[in-house]
Amino acid sequence: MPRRLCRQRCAVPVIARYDPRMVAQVFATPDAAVAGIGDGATVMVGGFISAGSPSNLIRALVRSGPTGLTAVANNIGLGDLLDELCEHRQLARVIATFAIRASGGRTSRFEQQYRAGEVELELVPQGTLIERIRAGGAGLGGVLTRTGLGTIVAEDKRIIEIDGEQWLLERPLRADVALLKASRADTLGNLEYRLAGINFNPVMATAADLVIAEVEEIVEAGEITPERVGTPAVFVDRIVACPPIPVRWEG
Amino acid sequence: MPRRLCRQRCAVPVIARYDPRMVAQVFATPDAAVAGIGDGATVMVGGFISAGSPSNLIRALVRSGPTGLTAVANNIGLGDLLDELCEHRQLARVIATFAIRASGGRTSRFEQQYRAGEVELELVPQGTLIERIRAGGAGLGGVLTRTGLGTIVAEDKRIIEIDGEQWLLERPLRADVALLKASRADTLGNLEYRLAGINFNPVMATAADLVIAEVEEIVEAGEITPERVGTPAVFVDRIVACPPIPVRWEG
Amino acid sequence: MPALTRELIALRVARELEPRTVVNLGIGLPTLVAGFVDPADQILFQAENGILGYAGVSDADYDPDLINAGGQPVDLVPGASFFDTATSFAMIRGGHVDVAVLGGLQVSAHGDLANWFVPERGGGSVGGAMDLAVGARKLIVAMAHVTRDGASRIVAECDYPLTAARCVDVIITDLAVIDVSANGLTLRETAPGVSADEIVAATGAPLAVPADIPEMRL
Amino acid sequence: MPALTRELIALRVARELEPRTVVNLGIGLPTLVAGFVDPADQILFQAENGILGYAGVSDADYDPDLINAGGQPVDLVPGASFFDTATSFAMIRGGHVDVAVLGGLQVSAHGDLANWFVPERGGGSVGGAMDLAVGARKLIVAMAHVTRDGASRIVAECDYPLTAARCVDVIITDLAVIDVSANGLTLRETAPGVSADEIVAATGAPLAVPADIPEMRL
Repeated sequence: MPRRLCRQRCAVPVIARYDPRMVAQVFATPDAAVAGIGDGATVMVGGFISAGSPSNLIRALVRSGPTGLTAVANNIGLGDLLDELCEHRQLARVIATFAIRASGGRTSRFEQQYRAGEVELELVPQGTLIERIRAGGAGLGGVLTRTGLGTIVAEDKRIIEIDGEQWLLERPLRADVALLKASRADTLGNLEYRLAGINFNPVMATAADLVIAEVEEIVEAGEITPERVGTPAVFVDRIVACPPIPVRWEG
Repeated sequence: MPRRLCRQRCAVPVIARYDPRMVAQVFATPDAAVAGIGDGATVMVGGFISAGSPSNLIRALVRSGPTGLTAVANNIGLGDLLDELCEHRQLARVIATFAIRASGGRTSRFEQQYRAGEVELELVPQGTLIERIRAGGAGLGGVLTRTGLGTIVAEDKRIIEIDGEQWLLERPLRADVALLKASRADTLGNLEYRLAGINFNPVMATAADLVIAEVEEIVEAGEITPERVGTPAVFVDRIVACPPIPVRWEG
Repeated sequence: MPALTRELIALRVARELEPRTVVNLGIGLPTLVAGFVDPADQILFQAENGILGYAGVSDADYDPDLINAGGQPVDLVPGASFFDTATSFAMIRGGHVDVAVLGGLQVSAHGDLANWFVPERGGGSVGGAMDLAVGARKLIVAMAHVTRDGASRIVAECDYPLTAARCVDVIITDLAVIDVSANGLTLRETAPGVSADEIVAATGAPLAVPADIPEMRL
Repeated sequence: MPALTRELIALRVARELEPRTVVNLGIGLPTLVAGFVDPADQILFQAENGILGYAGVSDADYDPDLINAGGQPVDLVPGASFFDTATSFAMIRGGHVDVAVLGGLQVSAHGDLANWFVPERGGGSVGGAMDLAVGARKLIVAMAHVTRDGASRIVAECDYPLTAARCVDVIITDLAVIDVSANGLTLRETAPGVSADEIVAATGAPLAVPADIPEMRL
């Protein structure tokens, strides 16, 4: 019987053949780990400014060169590696919470391309962005929030009235691929996060058809304390160990 | 300016004066920790069968004697301490996922009182119960799920159609009080869970006006690894250390 | 008519599971399945109460914090993890569990499942069944083919309250393995010593019977 | 007219915070507030990116995984915790943060806030501001009273795009502390050396001025 639910696919399937495996595949390099991400893919990118940002995977995606990408991420801007995807104009659309500096001064490549009309931007309040992704990963039909009511965020969106109160209906978000960063992985694909490196990573892990994580170290199954697993192995498809690239954000 | 959001109060306020404090108050006994829970209160009870069940707090609530209570819990049944609240008919209503054994045999006091029409029961699918509580704690207006569509669970509930797909609207749940169990607390009120004792506890911690946790040990602030905090201190009002009461469930 | 024991039904269900998948086992008969899988297959069992990677019911000292969703003590495999109920049902409802094995009271010709409410008893418990039926990528129902009174549990339309509509993929009973598709029910295997005719007679819904139905491998 | 420095505005905001509360500080001026609270007050600072209990901007070696929501390295207090963004905004949206301190571009007489989109620049970033404005139990806006061009940031109606309507409780500027209620704006304190008349003149919305307005304690 064809499942009515199951993974809701994106409009553009970009991974030719996705073999669902409980045991994550270990890749030798970030470049090998991002292989197969094609033109037009929707790519979620974990991290919050410098914390928990999959910098090696982003650079590998820059090198591998797909275009027409939609990026879903907390931030894209000055000193943010995601901005490097603008160097060769790989982005067609960005869904983010921080993208344009409120103050003037130097501008990111993303901002320049946005102002030139070369890339679209959907600004989403942070709490709404994470709930939309969570809904996409948890099989929920949407999010009912007060955030954004009475603002331009609510334009063209449905308002649901419940017992006389108004709620903004925000739609689930899913992606073809999620690029994540964790501190450690085990060979099954369990991920352990460190400090404020958690942020968007665990929820994005639930909402993409292909989940790729860069970590600082891969250990044997059983070496991560079971209660310290931040993303259970079922959500993770590919892992690669590489030294993190430290980044200092310039807003 | 009076906040439009903030904590949505229950219809029956039962804690005469709730003093919001970031630093949890430490109580010497479970009986002292549950003081002030009055008749007609809605009480969420963490735990899943024997795991993470606040048995000492439940027994203290039995001893303190308020009646007309609404209990929100995963399970109530044979060998389940929550059933002891039925001994003196303290429960008016139960919202749960397991309450009546599908097979015959011995019946719990709860089941006897339910069949005698002395207590109401709202059976809620487990995934819907946790999302309703999460919505109550996270300031969301409801849950849109496929679970229960086309079943008696959907009776008298609103169906929201989004892009031709139907979703069942389930309403947020909050309580006056939550009784929780964790492994350790620190003096600020941070909670650390152990093994499968996590379950409903962290989400219930977000959705009650007064949150009371029993733990096996209270340690100094800073002794719980920051990434191992399962419930941040902001959610916890009262803590008490006491030896756990082991319970074997009989379904 | 020789019918499989509960253990043999569980064994046959275990044979249906593919290596390296995530599987949720319902309370009752399905729980027995964990005892029949080959550890080399690296199947990870998920429990609604917040475990990925338990290894079947435990003989160890009873730890109240280490149980499956049926309240039974369990062992863990290396790489097991614990999480809260919200994450557990995000996993289930979001389509991340490959297979759920649930018990059944009735399954209809359309794959509707009724397994949580017994009208004769006037009650039941829903637990995680509705979420599993809606969210698991494949749903296997393991049950006795007929009731103690001899009525078929496989019916044209369920008269018990539903768990979910059109959710069942495979029915494994003490008599047969039956596939469910949009076109209805198709017999795939017979229990040893049971004929296709006997199965058709014990089934309360139209059952397609292809030529050369193999006997179950047990 | 003598106006407070950014640091002194932050100091006055810090004086507004009650002991043992949970406070979120927005990017920019509000971040400075962490440097002016008394550690004995046990105020816990929450950051949208998933920290409860940071202690202000850090002098330590830069750890990319230990930053606040503005990207600045921070120190921790004993008992700090980390959590994911979903939990962080459950905390914010669910009314568990006692006070949010946000910067502002405009605040209206009704307590509407505009602080994320600069029409002249044709853009902005929303971050967590909308959720904080809707979810925090008390909202303090800390900003310069007038723009560089001398226009009041306190207006009858905002003409910048809103962050949220009717959300501001207190406005703290380089000139004054102003309370916002359903009845409008009321002057509570003046900056040292600034007269109530000067504040009324610099305010683009009706401002009630009770008798005997005290000067700020700094």
